[in-house]
Amino acid sequence: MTMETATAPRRARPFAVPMALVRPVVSLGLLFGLWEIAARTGTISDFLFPPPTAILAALWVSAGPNGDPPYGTLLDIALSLYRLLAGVGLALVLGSLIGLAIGLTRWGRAIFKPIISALMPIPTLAWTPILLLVFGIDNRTTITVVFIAASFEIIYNVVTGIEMMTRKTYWVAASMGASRIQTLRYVIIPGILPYLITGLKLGVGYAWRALIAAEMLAASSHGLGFMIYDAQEYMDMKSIYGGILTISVLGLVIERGAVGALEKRTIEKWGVNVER
Amino acid sequence: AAETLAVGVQQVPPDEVYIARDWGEPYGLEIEATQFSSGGDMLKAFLAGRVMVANGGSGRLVTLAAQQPETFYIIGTQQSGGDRYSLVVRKDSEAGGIEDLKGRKLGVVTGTGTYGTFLVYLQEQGLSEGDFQIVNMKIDDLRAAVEQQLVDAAVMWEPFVAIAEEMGNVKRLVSMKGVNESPNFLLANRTFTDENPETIVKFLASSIDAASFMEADPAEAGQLAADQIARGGVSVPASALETAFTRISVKREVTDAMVAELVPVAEAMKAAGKIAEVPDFGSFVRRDLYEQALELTRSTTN
Amino acid sequence: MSNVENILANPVRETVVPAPRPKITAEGAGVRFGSVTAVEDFTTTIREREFVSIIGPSGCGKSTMLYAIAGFLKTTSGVLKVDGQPIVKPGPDRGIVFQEFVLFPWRTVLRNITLGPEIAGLPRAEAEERARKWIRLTGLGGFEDAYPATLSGGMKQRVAIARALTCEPDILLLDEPFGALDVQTKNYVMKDLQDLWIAASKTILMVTHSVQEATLMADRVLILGARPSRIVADVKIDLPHPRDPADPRLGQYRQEVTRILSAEVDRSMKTERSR
Amino acid sequence: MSNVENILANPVRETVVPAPRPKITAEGAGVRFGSVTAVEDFTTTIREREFVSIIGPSGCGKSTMLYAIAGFLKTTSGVLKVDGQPIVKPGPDRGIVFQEFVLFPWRTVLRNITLGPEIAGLPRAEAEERARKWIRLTGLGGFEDAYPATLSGGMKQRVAIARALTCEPDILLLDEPFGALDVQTKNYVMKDLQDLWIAASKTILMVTHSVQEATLMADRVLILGARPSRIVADVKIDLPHPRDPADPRLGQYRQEVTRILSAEVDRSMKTERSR
Amino acid sequence: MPTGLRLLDRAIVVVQFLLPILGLLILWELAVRTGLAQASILPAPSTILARAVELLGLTGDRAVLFGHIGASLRRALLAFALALAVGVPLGFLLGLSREAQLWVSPILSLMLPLPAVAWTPILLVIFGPGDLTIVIVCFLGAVFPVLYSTMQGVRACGTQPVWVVRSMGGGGIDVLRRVLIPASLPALITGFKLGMAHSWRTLVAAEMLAALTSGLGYMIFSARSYMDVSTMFVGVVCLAAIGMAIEHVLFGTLERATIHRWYARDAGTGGRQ
Ligand SMILES: Nc1ncnc2c1ncn2[C@@H]1O[C@H](COP(=O)(O)OP(=O)(O)OP(=O)(O)O)[C@@H](O)[C@H]1O
Ligand SMILES: Nc1ncnc2c1ncn2[C@@H]1O[C@H](COP(=O)(O)OP(=O)(O)OP(=O)(O)O)[C@@H](O)[C@H]1O
Ligand SMILES: [Mg+2]
Ligand SMILES: [Mg+2]
Repeated sequence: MTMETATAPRRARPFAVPMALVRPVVSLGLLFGLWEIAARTGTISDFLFPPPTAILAALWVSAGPNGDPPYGTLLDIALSLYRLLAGVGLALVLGSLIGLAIGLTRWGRAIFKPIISALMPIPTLAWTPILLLVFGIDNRTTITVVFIAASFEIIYNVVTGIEMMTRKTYWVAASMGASRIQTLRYVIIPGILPYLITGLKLGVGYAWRALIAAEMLAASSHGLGFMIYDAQEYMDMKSIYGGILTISVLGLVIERGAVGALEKRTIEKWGVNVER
Repeated sequence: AAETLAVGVQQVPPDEVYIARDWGEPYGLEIEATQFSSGGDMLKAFLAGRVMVANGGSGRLVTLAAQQPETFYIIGTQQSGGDRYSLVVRKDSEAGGIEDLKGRKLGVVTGTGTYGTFLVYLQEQGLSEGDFQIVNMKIDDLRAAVEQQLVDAAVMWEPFVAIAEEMGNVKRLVSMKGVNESPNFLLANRTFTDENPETIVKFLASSIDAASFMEADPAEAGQLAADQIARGGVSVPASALETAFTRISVKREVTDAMVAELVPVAEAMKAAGKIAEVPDFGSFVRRDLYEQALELTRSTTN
Repeated sequence: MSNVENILANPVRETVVPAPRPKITAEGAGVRFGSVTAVEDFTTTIREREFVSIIGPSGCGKSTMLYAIAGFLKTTSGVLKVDGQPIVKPGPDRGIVFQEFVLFPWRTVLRNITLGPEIAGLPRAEAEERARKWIRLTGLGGFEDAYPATLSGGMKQRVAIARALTCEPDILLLDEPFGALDVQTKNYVMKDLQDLWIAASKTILMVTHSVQEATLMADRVLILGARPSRIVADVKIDLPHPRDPADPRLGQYRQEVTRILSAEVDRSMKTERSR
Repeated sequence: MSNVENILANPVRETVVPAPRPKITAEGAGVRFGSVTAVEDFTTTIREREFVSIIGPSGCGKSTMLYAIAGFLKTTSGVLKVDGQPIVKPGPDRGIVFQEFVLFPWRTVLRNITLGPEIAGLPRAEAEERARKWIRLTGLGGFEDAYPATLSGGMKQRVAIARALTCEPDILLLDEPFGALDVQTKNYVMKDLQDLWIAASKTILMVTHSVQEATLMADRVLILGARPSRIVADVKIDLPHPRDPADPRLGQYRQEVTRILSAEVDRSMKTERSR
Repeated sequence: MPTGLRLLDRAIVVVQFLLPILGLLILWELAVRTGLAQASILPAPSTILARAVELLGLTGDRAVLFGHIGASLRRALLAFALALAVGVPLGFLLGLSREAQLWVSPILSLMLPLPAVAWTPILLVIFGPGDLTIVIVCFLGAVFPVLYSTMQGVRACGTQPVWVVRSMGGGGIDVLRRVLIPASLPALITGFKLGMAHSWRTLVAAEMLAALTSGLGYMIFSARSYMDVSTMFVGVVCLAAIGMAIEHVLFGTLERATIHRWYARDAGTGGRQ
């Protein structure tokens, strides 16, 4: 275990910016490099695990004007992103509200806690027929599946965040005459933010998984899940991995980019989370 | 000592019948069947050498033949026949034929052999995809979609058609009978087959026995399959499976017409840039093994 | 310009003062936590513009009582009223400085202090204007943009004081507000507080451990007994403000309060320590 | 029976004391946090069995210096040694009472106090035995099984004191250890601490805001200047122990220290408050 | 209090807890009865219950449901245990060492959004179709909440508690055992709850992959393949009920024994003392 005992005051490292790039490039480069070599030398089946360069080449073609349909992959990405962001956005709002209700109110706890914990173990597969019944064939079905998947992580983390806050922090706001909304805005939301961000990271991750499953199961054409599903019908491993790689990279970009930026601007600046 | 063979099967009625009884016993062959829920996973396990026998439809087979020609032989068919594909509508639908559905919503599962056959059928009728609003769905949801009038009709395969009919809310409007054969081929691991041809022959023989049984007595086959499925706790009407068996062709023999059907699929994939060349499918077919197996069944049952 | 500043700018001391009405009334108020009785029977009346100090052994229920008056905790027995109305919830009429400061780690010093005005709906500029006055008076200048995680104990306490004062509540509830300050800084802040109190006619209830502080600042000193607490003495410090710490009469009051308090602590500690 | 108890039981005061060796040596020690210099140039020598008090304006870097000696923070300039060895990490030879107590909310009062012996590998029974002594002396009896969340401020502080004392470290680092205690409780605990120090020959370094405390207990009082801090005065209190608070000589020392300190605070506050 | 009364109290709490679910079930039943939802797509709870009773072997001749539940429970719990064994230590490492976190987290971020299909070729090649593959797919579902929550818990623990142990001469193990683990327990328990739920719900996807004709996931998928809607819902309801029971019996007990006691938590208003 690495642990600095005497924490020297943190100074800006002269190489901070390059290192931030070097690390992911090295660690990911190592991963993909090994894969490339293993596939090229035949250590692993290059049909089941096409080398990354071949995957990228196939992706390049299918995302370009010569794809089938032209620019098809781009369309898939756009549609998937739309569904994902809509679902996650919904989960962020509704999930936080439900989490707040559970954490802050007796009735919320009594009503939502059992229902949420009963719904959580239900797999995506089981939702689609019900959603089909409710929404029909529509983007709404997919978006709802994504919403459901992302909600649980957010709800549970919001509840933990609230439970970890000291009650006196609400008291301060209350003694200043803060309304419920003000207490929420000035105290609770910033207070639970570290947990909310963890929930959001996980939520986005599971939202991707659910989205892929939903695009494979429910009525949809286009979208990365559909692309993977379609490729499976032809055992087109390059396209399957192309889709998966795209998901991975988009997931990474959202987690690092959007959520990471939020993290930097808030909890890291506040010094709430200890950097060791 | 009995030989053993790892076989991949799917959750389809012919395979249920195959695993319901020990068909390998007369040949001293022990079958280790693993049931997969998707053909894709079965083929991955097949390529990984985890199962020696698997089956695959046209799309996957073309890719395999083009990119992994050294890995397999075609030793027979698992199921075939256009009659197992139907266009279904709600029971109260007034549509009398495919023309009445022009411009309406059709639920299909794109990419499947079923859809390919349907496209050929449309062509024969002088129609095309563009005449309908095509909605891609998962097979399990199609029935519900038709019932809920989310779509006006759906293209489904057996046993879904028969079960849905049995459930009472949908009816069969058109059968794709005679449009083509759209076979699912039985594939065997090439290295294994080269080293153990007799084992594969024995397997094929057991498979032929099972097929004969299904053809001779669809009612009993339906019952057997239903019982097999019920072991997992799932209940399905035997009568529906019986109907399915009358529509599915389980003949094991690979005909030239079947092999020829792969060519247009391959040409389309070549045009889409998915494969480089149209493979010579004939070179994969091991009719000799089938002949030997047929011989073996005759000598054993007699 | 805020109300307080207005008055501070034109200090008119001891003008025509109407007979002060009761501000806080406690009748047999008690608070229990499960099986632990923190406050048993708290009965007193605190009038408008009074500066009352509460002193008592550690753990006797002083903070608890303050929380009950602030409206954070419900009394489990007796009655507690502010302005004749039973206390049901916290309100901006009662400001509090917590013993543990309770700053918001996600807000800078400045924004911690502007919180009250922000909640009251004041424009940002005005809120900052008000806050800056107290930042200056508490000697926090230069740390406006620091986050609480980087402050020293005493600095945190000063932020907490400045935060409560910026709200200008009718009643100020102070829970050992100078515990972490050095003598001299304390003197400065104490003086400002007293000026404010006299000028703006606030009612102040201050928990403290320092007999010196209590006698110097308060009109009355309530001495609580060991847990479960009740008031064992209510000492009126009958000296005009501002007081001189060297005043011998103050020294007498100090001795009086210390004597009562020590007897109380001795009683409880002796039994404990001899076990 | 522990070492301390042994000695406490047979108090042999002022026996043949060899010339005390330097225990803590600081030469130009400084700590910077980014752009904020908390401690600038700290130079002093604290000898074995010395009781040194540090006093200084709020935010001047007292806690920071204590953390550096404890080994939690690295000095960014100068040298800091214990027993002639540069300080590289914390160790059981230096015990600390934090200004913010830092109790473990997941441990009861008793188990918070037994933490040190537990880490040292003492059997549970013996650890509890040792702890109970300090629980009794700090007047926490009856709260052994309470969790910190249910304690009052002063009780938490007493747990923190008891926890550090139970470890019986060579050097005790105390950061305003009595800030949240009432006078009388403080007197009791202070007396026990002093007895311990005299009996067990501990070196004690205590940060405090109370000139009274500092002069009453310490051999030397280090007065720090406003941030960035350096030692502005090193006052040797040349009176034998135990001291009488009423001793006029002590009063003189008090005045002396207060004068220097106030001048320091005034200097920094004046500039700030006049802005 | 006499045991009988205590049991009664407990029962009342449980009933109160289940009340909202009961409400939901009644709404559902009504929706089906009034024809708002079609029974052939969403069967009524009463139908599902009847089918469940049949599958439990209470009235019918086959008691397959117990077998499925047993098989699935074994796999899910194994996967969860694996997720703990990997997620907790790794979470501590990444929470403690910023450097390690910076190196490893890009890979984690890449892996987190991956659906099961991404892993199947690898798993089928390495482990073949079987129990191990199923367990690993479930593990991949469960490990991330455990890992991320552990990291969050460790980071939320301040430095000063660590200093306390260090100044008593405690080493890394002491810090871990006496500070980091208890301090991060609230976050850890959240991770456990989410992780277990994921392990449990991933079963369907996992047992679909290579079912050895056992498990709730297998049953659900098989029922879906043959349009046996009520059996499918029996499976889904079993997942929900057992998942909920695990959360409240296993983790609820842990929570009550630890963090609820430590922090004098007031249920309903949130926050701790
Ligand atoms: N949430 C709680 N649960 C149980 N007991 C509590 C709780 N809060 C406080 N107590 C108990 O109530 C008593 C009074 O606590 P309180 O904080 O009011 O004391 P205090 O007078 O402020 O002491 P100090 O001067 O040490 O701050 C203490 O014995 C404490 O243990
Ligand atoms: N982590 C940190 N980052 C930046 N600045 C810090 C940090 N910790 C302390 N400081 C600064 O260092 C200075 C000294 O802090 P320290 O806590 O040592 O003061 P102190 O003398 O103990 O004051 P007090 O008597 O108020 O407790 C303060 O100005 C504070 O703002
Ligand atoms: Mg208190
Ligand atoms: Mg300090």
